[in-house]
Amino acid sequence: MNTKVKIAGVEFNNPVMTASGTFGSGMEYADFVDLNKLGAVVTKGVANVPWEGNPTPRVAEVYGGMLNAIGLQNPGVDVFINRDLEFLKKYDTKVIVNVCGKSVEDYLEVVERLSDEERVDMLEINVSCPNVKEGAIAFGQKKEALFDITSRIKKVSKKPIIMKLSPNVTSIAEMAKAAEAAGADAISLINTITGMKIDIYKRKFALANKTGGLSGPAIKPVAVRMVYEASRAVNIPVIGMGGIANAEDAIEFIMAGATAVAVGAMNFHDPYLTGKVVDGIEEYMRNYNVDDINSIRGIVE
Amino acid sequence: MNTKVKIAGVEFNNPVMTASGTFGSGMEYADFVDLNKLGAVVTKGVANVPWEGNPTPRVAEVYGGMLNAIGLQNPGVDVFINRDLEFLKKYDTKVIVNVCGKSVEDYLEVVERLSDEERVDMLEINVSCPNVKEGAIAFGQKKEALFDITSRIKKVSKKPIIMKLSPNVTSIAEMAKAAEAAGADAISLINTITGMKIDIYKRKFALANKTGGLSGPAIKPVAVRMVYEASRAVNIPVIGMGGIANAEDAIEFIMAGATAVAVGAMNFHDPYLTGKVVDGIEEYMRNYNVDDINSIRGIVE
Amino acid sequence: MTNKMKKEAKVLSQKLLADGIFDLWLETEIAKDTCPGQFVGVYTVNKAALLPRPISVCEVNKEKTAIRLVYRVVGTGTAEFALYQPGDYMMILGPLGNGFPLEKAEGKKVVLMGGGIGVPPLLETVKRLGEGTNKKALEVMTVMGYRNSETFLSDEFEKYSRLYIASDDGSVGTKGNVIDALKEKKIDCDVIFACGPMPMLRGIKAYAQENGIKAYLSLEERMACGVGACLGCICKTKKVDDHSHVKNARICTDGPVFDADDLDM
Amino acid sequence: MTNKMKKEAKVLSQKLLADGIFDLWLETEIAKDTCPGQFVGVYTVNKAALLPRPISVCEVNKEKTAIRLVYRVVGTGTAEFALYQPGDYMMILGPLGNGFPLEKAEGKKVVLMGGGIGVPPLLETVKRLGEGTNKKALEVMTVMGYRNSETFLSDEFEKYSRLYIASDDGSVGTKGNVIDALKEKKIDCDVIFACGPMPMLRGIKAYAQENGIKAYLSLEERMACGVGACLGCICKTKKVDDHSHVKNARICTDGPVFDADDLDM
Ligand SMILES: Cc1cc2nc3c(=O)[nH]c(=O)nc-3n(C[C@H](O)[C@H](O)[C@H](O)COP(=O)(O)OP(=O)(O)OC[C@H]3O[C@@H](n4cnc5c(N)ncnc54)[C@H](O)[C@@H]3O)c2cc1C
Ligand SMILES: Cc1cc2nc3c(=O)[nH]c(=O)nc-3n(C[C@H](O)[C@H](O)[C@H](O)COP(=O)(O)OP(=O)(O)OC[C@H]3O[C@@H](n4cnc5c(N)ncnc54)[C@H](O)[C@@H]3O)c2cc1C
Ligand SMILES: Cc1cc2nc3c(=O)[nH]c(=O)nc-3n(C[C@H](O)[C@H](O)[C@H](O)COP(=O)(O)O)c2cc1C
Ligand SMILES: Cc1cc2nc3c(=O)[nH]c(=O)nc-3n(C[C@H](O)[C@H](O)[C@H](O)COP(=O)(O)O)c2cc1C
Ligand code: FES
Ligand code: FES
Repeated sequence: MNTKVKIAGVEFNNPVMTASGTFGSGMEYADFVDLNKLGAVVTKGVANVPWEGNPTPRVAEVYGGMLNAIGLQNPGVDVFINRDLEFLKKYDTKVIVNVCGKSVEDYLEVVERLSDEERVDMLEINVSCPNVKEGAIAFGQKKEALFDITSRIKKVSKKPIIMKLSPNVTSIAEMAKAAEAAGADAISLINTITGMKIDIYKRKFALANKTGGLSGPAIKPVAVRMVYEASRAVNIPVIGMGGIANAEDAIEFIMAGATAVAVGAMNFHDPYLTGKVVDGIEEYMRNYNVDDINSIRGIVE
Repeated sequence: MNTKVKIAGVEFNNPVMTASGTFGSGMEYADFVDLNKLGAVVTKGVANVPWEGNPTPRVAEVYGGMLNAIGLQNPGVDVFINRDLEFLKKYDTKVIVNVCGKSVEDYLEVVERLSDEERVDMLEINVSCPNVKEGAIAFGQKKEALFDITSRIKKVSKKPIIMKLSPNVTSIAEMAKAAEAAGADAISLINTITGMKIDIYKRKFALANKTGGLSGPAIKPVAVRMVYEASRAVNIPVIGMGGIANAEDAIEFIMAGATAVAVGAMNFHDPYLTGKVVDGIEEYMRNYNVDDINSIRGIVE
Repeated sequence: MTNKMKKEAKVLSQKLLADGIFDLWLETEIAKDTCPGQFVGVYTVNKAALLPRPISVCEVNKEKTAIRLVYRVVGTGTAEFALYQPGDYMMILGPLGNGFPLEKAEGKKVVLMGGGIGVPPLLETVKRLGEGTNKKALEVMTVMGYRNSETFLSDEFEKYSRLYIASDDGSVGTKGNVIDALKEKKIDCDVIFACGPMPMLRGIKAYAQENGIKAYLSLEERMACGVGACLGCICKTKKVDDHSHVKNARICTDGPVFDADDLDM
Repeated sequence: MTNKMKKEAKVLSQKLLADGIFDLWLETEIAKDTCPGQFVGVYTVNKAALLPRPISVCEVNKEKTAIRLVYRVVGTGTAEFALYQPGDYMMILGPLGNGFPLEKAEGKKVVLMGGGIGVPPLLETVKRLGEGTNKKALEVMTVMGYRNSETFLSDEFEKYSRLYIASDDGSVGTKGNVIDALKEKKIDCDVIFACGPMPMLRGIKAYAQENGIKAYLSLEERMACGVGACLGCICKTKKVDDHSHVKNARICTDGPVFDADDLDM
């Protein structure tokens, strides 16, 4: 039975990754899951300098999911390299570093700094965070801007690049094509869908930032549809995510066309979840005679 | 205590309506709810001629909601006038007729046919159904197309026009502005978000149409955010919907900026729901000393 | 038109009837108006699953204002239902649909054919046909098809009718499906009432046509509202339907039971 | 670092302690590692609500490997918890957070101050401070603030400490809040451990600063993960934090208890 998948020349032991921002750098979940069991750890977004993030409340629960407006708080690339990457050296799982920025230059700086780090296998470029005012999401909502930033990053990066797409667009296929045309090695989707919650008793927004990103099982049908559309629009691999709560959900994304999948908000519901998804995929393969996980990618009729 | 709201000169006894396509023409729910209690009955989409709709399966359950790809099956405007409008004459609730079409001409034909019907108070133009191939949603996803169809409909319609917007767009504010600029009397949102479900055991799409529209509590945070953004972008009234499951949800939409609200998929969970939402809004107003429902519209801070 | 309602129903009893098949009695006002072949929508407590599950009424007890549901555990909803204990409450919507046209069997030789989980709705039907009403059939036979020797409910059918059994593995009765049994036993009849999987219903329709028999078939489809509003559960008909005038009847309201001649299967 | 786990816990008992306030004992392995001032994440069965609810550990019983939670019903989650009966199981995640720094009270006069639903986490704290450990405080006093005469848990605090009470409506003890009581009773102390609403904590911080007292405050914020990964639950600190180096400490892991001097409130 083969669960290995390959993206841009990097081989992953299995298709199960962590969704950026929901798993720290793995440290906080190492109490619960053997990180070596995962296909990859995808880290929280890291910028060129530390980011403070948004005021609290930053999270709110909604039906079948949650809203977050963390605002990409992070310690900056220096601390990240010295502490988080160092920590990850204890494991031999693949490492994908999620990169954020406010300007193209910010992104380029982080990409360059990480280009020579051996522990980094790939970079995931977050151009789709709905929770920071300074432009980031604009790169992910206009195909020209996405093309531009992708090609500029590709020029400087020595690591393969995954462009993380926003679902807050009219046509995900067009965005996927723009990323591919600009040289992206892979795309990942979906980031959160912009949402809002109002406390009708306090007459206030539930989040200090007013809007936040919706994630969790509530968004899964939208995510599966977008993974399906994107994977049919491009020839580069797609990493699928959005509401994965069990192995069945992960397989649904793979059948929709994803080469790998990421578990996000549901880690908060069940800190053991990533490991269970790995096991559950193997169980499905055994029970339904799937010899190679790559053989069921996109097979839905 | 005043629960009356006004849209384009039409006065509704309360802000609670039915979401098109989830309540038939009221007939099927008259067993459960006194239609006179509702602010308005919004009918299933009606076209110039009968439409067959899509093959089955047309509906699928998903986490906190459902997917539908009915494909706007309807008996056409003649039967609609003779049977459904006739039925609604027994009630004195307001009537909003939802209109669908495959070409601008289709829409215009229905609008003209309904223009002289006394029982019709307003028309809601569905340019946002994701489940019919022939263009309809294109009108709702490009602002130029939306402007064009809206202004052409406005030219022939003797009834006030509500443009029903699609959430499957990058900027809902731009779409709302295009509708307003073209003369729409009001806008309603959101229609369903395009989604997909795959049965991993059968390796088949859960819906024959592959994709379907996501509705139910799962989409509420997206709907509230869009109602907030749209109502701040335009000066015409907004009718809010998407996942309303109780009176609190309805009030959340009103505080986000909606003048009226519509109950959709959750009618299937609780056929008495529309009536309960009417009662619940009144109870909230009594308990929190709200004298006029119009006074809490958009008051969130 | 029956008086539909959504109401709490009290679990009177629940037991395992066969492998994965449960037998549930519910006390509910809905029992008052329920006809054989009708169904109810059963709601879960699980808030991830919001749509009612259509389950046929297997038996009605008017004195106890109770209905009996016999269902197979296949997914989230039915798995939850199986946990309910006497004294618990469940939300149900009903009665839904039209039911079998008992009057068509009056004075006729009628065969009830059920396959798998299509067996239960025929139990109340056979009871009513056998009862001393003015709609009494001339002769009532039943042909029930099972996967194997777990012939749930067959003992009860035997009380009200001449019973024939078919089983996929041949462990009981005719090896094969209900049509094989019909042929093998050379069962002669004027009218068929049937419920079961689509291939079986198609077979019955063909057999009935060839042999000049009237057949009434109970269909299944994915449902959302259960009350005719959403247009989710349609089946193709030969003539234009009353509702949308497009040859699409709604299984939840125009059906689930249809005259086979009217269906475009 | 404590050994965090998510496990089923068995309800040993549950009773109503005061209006809307419940007292729940759970048998759980988590009890083995739990320190006073730590909390657990309690999961609902309701699938619409997926995040764990942070609830402080009120008391630990090592022999029974059990923890006690005292909580107020305020929303969906807590309303569900109130329904659990002895023998039922609940999913909990823990132990979470740092707990009160008992060593800081060693040989000192310490006052524990709790307001409203901030009272419970101080019970295990007062017990440990009073116990014959080498961390024994010189003197242990408690000041508890309530809305009215429903002074839940006060009898238990009385067993382990000199107890002062404040109530909003003046029906018991000092009329006003815990700081009013502290002033009125001229309570002299070196260290304060406090838990309660933000305005109360701000007041304590100011009072402590003015009077040269060390204060340790237990904070609340909306949480998602509870384990330090999501960065949802931060509070502003004076110095750069260890994790993100931006003066944002994570309440769920760096706290919930902080040295008041480190906080930028
Ligand atoms: C008119 C009618 C009468 C029925 N009577 C019976 C009966 O008496 N006994 C019995 O065991 N089963 C009966 N069924 C099938 C029963 O409705 C499904 O087995 C049940 O809905 C499965 O629910 P679930 O949550 O366990 O499965 P899941 O797969 O988790 O359900 C997911 C969704 O799909 C729907 N669904 C799944 N399977 C079916 C199906 N076969 N037909 C329609 N909807 C389905 C569910 O209602 C739900 O909305 C009947 C179906 C219909 C349409
Ligand atoms: C460290 C910590 C310890 C706590 N200890 C206790 C305790 O011992 N006893 C007690 O009664 N309460 C305690 N609380 C508050 C308790 O977490 C909330 O009352 C509870 O989460 C409400 O859940 P609900 O589902 O009933 O409310 P809902 O309003 O339905 O909850 C919706 C969401 O908001 C969150 N939420 C709501 N209120 C709060 C709040 N005040 N703080 C944090 N999250 C909140 C919920 O966790 C949930 O995610 C503590 C909070 C924190 C942060
Ligand atoms: C608390 C939180 C923080 C997140 N932070 C990031 C981030 O730093 N970078 C990023 O690209 N995506 C971030 N995301 C988005 C997730 O990686 C993922 O795309 C999204 O949540 C959908 O998956 P899910 O439904 O499984 O959570 C974050 C999501 C959550 C819930
Ligand atoms: C079964 C079904 C049929 C629908 N048919 C229509 C329609 O004919 N015209 C239309 O404008 N919207 C239609 N809608 C969209 C709803 O009116 C509503 O915009 C959407 O479902 C979101 O609201 P909800 O989450 O409360 O259902 C339909 C929705 C459902 C679930
Ligand atoms: S289920 Fe809605 S029309 Fe039949
Ligand atoms: S709740 Fe996630 S970091 Fe504290």
